[in-house]
Amino acid sequence: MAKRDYSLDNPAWGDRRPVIVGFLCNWCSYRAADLAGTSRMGYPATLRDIRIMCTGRLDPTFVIKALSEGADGVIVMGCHPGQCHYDVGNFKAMRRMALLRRTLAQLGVHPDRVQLAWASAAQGTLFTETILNMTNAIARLGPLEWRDTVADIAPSTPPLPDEAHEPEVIHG
Amino acid sequence: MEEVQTRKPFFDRVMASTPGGNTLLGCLQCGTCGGSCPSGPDMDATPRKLFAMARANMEEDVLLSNAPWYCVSCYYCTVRCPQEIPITDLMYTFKRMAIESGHYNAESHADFSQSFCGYIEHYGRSFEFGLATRYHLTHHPLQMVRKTGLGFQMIQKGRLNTAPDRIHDMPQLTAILTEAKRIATEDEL
Amino acid sequence: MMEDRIGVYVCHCGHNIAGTVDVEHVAEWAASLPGVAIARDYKFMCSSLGQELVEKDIQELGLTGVVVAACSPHMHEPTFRRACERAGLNRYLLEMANIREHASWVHQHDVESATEKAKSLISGAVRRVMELEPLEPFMVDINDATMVVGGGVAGINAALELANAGHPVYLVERDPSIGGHMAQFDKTFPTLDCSACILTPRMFDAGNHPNITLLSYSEVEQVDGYVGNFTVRVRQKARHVDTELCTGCGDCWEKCPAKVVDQEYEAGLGYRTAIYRPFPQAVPKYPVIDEESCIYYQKGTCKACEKFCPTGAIDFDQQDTEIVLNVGNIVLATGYDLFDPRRVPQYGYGRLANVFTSLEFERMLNAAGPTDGKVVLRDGITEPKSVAVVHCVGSRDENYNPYCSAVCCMAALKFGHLVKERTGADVTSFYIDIRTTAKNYEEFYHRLLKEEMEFIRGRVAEVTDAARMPGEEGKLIVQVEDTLIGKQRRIPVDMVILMAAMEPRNDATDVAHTFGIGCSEAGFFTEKHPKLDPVATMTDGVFIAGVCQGPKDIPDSVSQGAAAAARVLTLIGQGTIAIEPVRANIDEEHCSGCRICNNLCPYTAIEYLPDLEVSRVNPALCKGCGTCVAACPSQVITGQHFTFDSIMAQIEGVLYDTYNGNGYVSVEHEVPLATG
Amino acid sequence: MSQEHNAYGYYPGCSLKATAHAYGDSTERVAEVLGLTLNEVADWNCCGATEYMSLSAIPAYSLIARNLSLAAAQGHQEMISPCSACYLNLRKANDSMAKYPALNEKVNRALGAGGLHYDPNSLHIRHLLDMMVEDVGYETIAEHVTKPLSGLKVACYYGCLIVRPRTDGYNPEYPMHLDRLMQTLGAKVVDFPLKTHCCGGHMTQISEETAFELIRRLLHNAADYGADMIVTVCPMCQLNLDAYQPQVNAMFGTNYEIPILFFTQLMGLAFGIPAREVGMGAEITSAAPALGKIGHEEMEPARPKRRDKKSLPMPQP
Repeated sequence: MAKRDYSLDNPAWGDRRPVIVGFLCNWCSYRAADLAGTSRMGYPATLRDIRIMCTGRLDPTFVIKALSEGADGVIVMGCHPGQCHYDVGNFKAMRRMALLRRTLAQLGVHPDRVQLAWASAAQGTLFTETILNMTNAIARLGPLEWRDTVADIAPSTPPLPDEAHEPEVIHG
Repeated sequence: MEEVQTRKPFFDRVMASTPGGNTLLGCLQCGTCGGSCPSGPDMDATPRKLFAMARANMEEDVLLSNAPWYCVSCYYCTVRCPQEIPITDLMYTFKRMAIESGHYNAESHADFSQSFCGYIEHYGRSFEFGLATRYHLTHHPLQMVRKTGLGFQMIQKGRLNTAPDRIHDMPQLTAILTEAKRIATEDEL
Repeated sequence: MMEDRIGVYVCHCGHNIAGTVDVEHVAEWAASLPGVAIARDYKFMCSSLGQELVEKDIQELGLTGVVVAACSPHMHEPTFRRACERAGLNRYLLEMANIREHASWVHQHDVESATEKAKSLISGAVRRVMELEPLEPFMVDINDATMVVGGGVAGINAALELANAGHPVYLVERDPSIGGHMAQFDKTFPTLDCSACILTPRMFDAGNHPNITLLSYSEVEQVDGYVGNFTVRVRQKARHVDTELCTGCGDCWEKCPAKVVDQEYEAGLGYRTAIYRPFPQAVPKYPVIDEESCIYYQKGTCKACEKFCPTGAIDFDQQDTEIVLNVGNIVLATGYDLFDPRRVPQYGYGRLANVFTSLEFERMLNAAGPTDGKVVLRDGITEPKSVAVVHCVGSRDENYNPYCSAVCCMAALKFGHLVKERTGADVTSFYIDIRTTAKNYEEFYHRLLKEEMEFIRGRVAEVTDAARMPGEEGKLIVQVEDTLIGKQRRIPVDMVILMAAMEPRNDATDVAHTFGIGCSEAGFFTEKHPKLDPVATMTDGVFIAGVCQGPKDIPDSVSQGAAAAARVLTLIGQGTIAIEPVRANIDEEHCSGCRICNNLCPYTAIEYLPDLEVSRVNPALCKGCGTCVAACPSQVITGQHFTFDSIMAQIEGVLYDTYNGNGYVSVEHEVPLATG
Repeated sequence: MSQEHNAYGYYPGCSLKATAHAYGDSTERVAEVLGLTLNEVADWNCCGATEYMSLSAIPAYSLIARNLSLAAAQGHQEMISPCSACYLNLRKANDSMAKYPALNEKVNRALGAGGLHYDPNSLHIRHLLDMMVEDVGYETIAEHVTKPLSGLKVACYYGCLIVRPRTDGYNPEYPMHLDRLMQTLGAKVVDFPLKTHCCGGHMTQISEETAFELIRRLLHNAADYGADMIVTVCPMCQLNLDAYQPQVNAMFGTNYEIPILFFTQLMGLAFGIPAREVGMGAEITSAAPALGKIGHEEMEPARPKRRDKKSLPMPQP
């Protein structure tokens, strides 16, 4: 059972809790989350997870979208390096995430708000610990409030779907 | 921290007072500890049995057992335990709890520890000559007679200092230990 | 564009969800979401009545999408997809919101948080389902050939079941002969059947079956494709013996001058030559040359075997060959490795001569083994007068393997019986718990009690040759706490047998990766469902049987082999199978032909068409990971079922209550913000 | 051995100033020959041995932590302890403070009362033996051997606390590094099964029945294996096996006369340092007869080999 962290009484949160969007790969980390459930391991109710087939599918736009929609942090979780169901998807994610974190840092978003982690389908405990640690990190950093902070500096940064995804619109 | 009423207050206290003590929940009662213990034959109850008694919340029986006092701190039990229970540290916990509650029947063992520590608190270093004379005179006067021979030999060979070695900054050490004792009374680990 | 009419179904799952999530409230709230036509909560959505509820609504209300908020999609997505289909709704217009594993079960004492989380997951699912498009699964033919990997008792049985049903089977075995661990044993518990007598006929059948192609001394290198259509590359190692010419007469190994300890078949307790047949009943009967111990390969001269071979079958120049197989299904039955008891130094294995592993002892008991079945000490002569059997060596121990190896208790009882039968020696078992759970096992335990096998309850602390008391000199002393008495005891014996754990094969994680399946934390292959689908894996068309899935005895391994075969036969019987249309698709009209995606694809499924200057996805090779989708700079690759729009909508959905929605949720008793 | 690695913080512990002065003397001389600088931590205090922890945990940890704090403040990164009990206590305090934040906070609060502070893991605590075999290395030690201990049969006795509970990669049941060191010095090493068994620890003071039996087992086993002497790495082990040997003999009616020496003493002798400079003669059970053998190579009878056809192979490494 994940233990709570007592250093989390950051007053900046007021009466709300951190919100973390998680992108979990279908094969390893989503199943690790399932295992955490079937084993009744508790973790903070800060995670809102979205299933994708592979972390290689992670479009950096998704992360920016989540932050701009009000998430305080984003965690992307996949299979351990070398154990990707699709061989190397997680390596691609690793590269994209490194670039993304750097870009976000330039916009004033602390790199700790966007994390990449691994958990195999058998690692329910590691999954819960990862979520707890992520929650602790975000709690310490305080709320993001993208609209009031980041968007002020770079108002057009998040490529919103309507503008960015023209071909799909035509198609539909 | 809020005091929680539990079904097994003693067992919970044992676990809470030992770093990593909650591994005790996984004790399989396999006996690796008791089988590995060099002084196992002298114990009235093996560590395994003490853990079962603790789980049954039999505080008095556990603290009155001689077993913790026979622990020689060899750590065989700790490294061999299949459930990774810090057994040696739990023996220290039992000793501390016994001394705190004044509830033990292995008097000489506890007194030896106390005499030893008394010298440390006075001089900052151990003082074997003083310890040997004071402790043995009070507890094993008969053995003392035999030990005198050894003592002379040791002094002859320069292995027993008759005057204690003392550290320079004794006030600092005293301040630290005084504060530490105060903290220790606040709550358990 | 059609108006969205979404149905939301919130499952109670008995108390599993309703005990933590306020399901009635969630359903009422869901009904108010834009696009939702109906929201219901129901006790068990997966029941036939629950499914009928969905079907009825689809038909009566003309639903355009369905959200079932219940358990993990890995559990019941197929169930509800079928329900949608029955009611005439495309099966891919369903989305599961996992409010059990991801909400109620992980926030058990926090109704408010669990309920809020359920809402956000449902909101995400509702938004997502609106963006989903109807898809048609690919129908693919099932190739009726099957590859079975591992020729132990589980693999042999799977192969025979399939072959007897009339389908071709490739049986791939790493060692020179099939047979596995069972071929090393003398007797099996609790019936004390002769292991060879029951296994050899099966081995023979497998080796001579017209439908079975036996690829011994071979290893799988690469697996491509998907259920129904796997392409497998197998490397057949050079035997240096031409099997067309060899008659298995044995002249070669009789003349071979290089003698080495046989680490494989004899478990290190006997010797073999450099050219060898592992055991007389080996299938196939042909020998192999072990290059590492062969004098010719090490020093350049010898070739005694070649000189004496009457048929000229020795071929020192033979090379490994690569074979490509096309199969529809795969059964993995790769077995186990024995735990190396040197890792428990206090038991003295490797240092104290008369400490043996259970596998060494199996060989010793075997009438065809190095001692002709005589129970003797390491000197090869002396019969022991007292034997200790130490249970749980490397099992049930957090330092090594936390799991129970399942068979050691019964094997220990078997050893007790056989030692008594053959030597009359005293046998003492040192155990933590005796586990005899299968049919007739407990009776066997009772029998050994009556045969006066001693049982001391306590995990052995150490085995030593350091005598301490009279009577201990020259003996091995087993030191233990007899936990039933509560006293430390020292039992002097002549011989110690360590019941070593069954461990996953040392390359199990690599093998799992090759076949695209998962491993448990211990390293055993993960089954699709521990109760209801124990021999299938998460990868369709790949099945597992025997100890590679977890420790088990011979009857269970045989059952799993047959069960895996039955699962394969079901697919073969169907002839075709629907596979997920989760694939990438390039909009060629907008493709700029930049070729970035070409190199990213791990399956080389994207080819560049130079004439049209665009790239195209080969749907047969694509596995739908989406790496290319995320990388396409012009965003013209669609990841079917995981489209850009559907994920973006889901992000908005799960964040419905943040400042774009109705404001953040406020909580008073939330765990991570609580102060100490 | 690099230049910056031959200076160490040094925590001798109380015993090396008294009952085990032979250990202290020989360590200093050997270090000198090997070009090592051992800087004694100024004003160190007792580690509390095995006793203080029985009384009260926080004061016990604080007592130890004072040394850690002083050593770190005096600029040391590595601290060498020759005494196994001190080594374990120092390690344990550091590791527990690193692992349990609540403990760390309390101990540092106590240290604060004396104007001190310690950040866990800022000091690397090592046993002298580990430093000798890992940093100096067998090869360098071999280069310094001028009078090999040929003909001397030693039982290498590690005791408990240098391999347990912190194993540092050494085998907690059957370590070999002291064996290899002694072989480097030219001695013959017997396969001593009780090499990591307990010497009785403080039990000699409080329960002779318990302690003397443990000592008897060790002496018995070493004698059984034909050892000329037992070599130790811990003052407590040396004291118990050496000083109480006559009393053990009296209690059990035995007549063991097995000298117990520190490994540094044997290193010194092999390096050609005069015997009295490495504390020879301080032992109660005299080592003189055994040392008479040095230089007199004795032929060992060839080990009886069982190589008849029936014998079964031993497990391969």
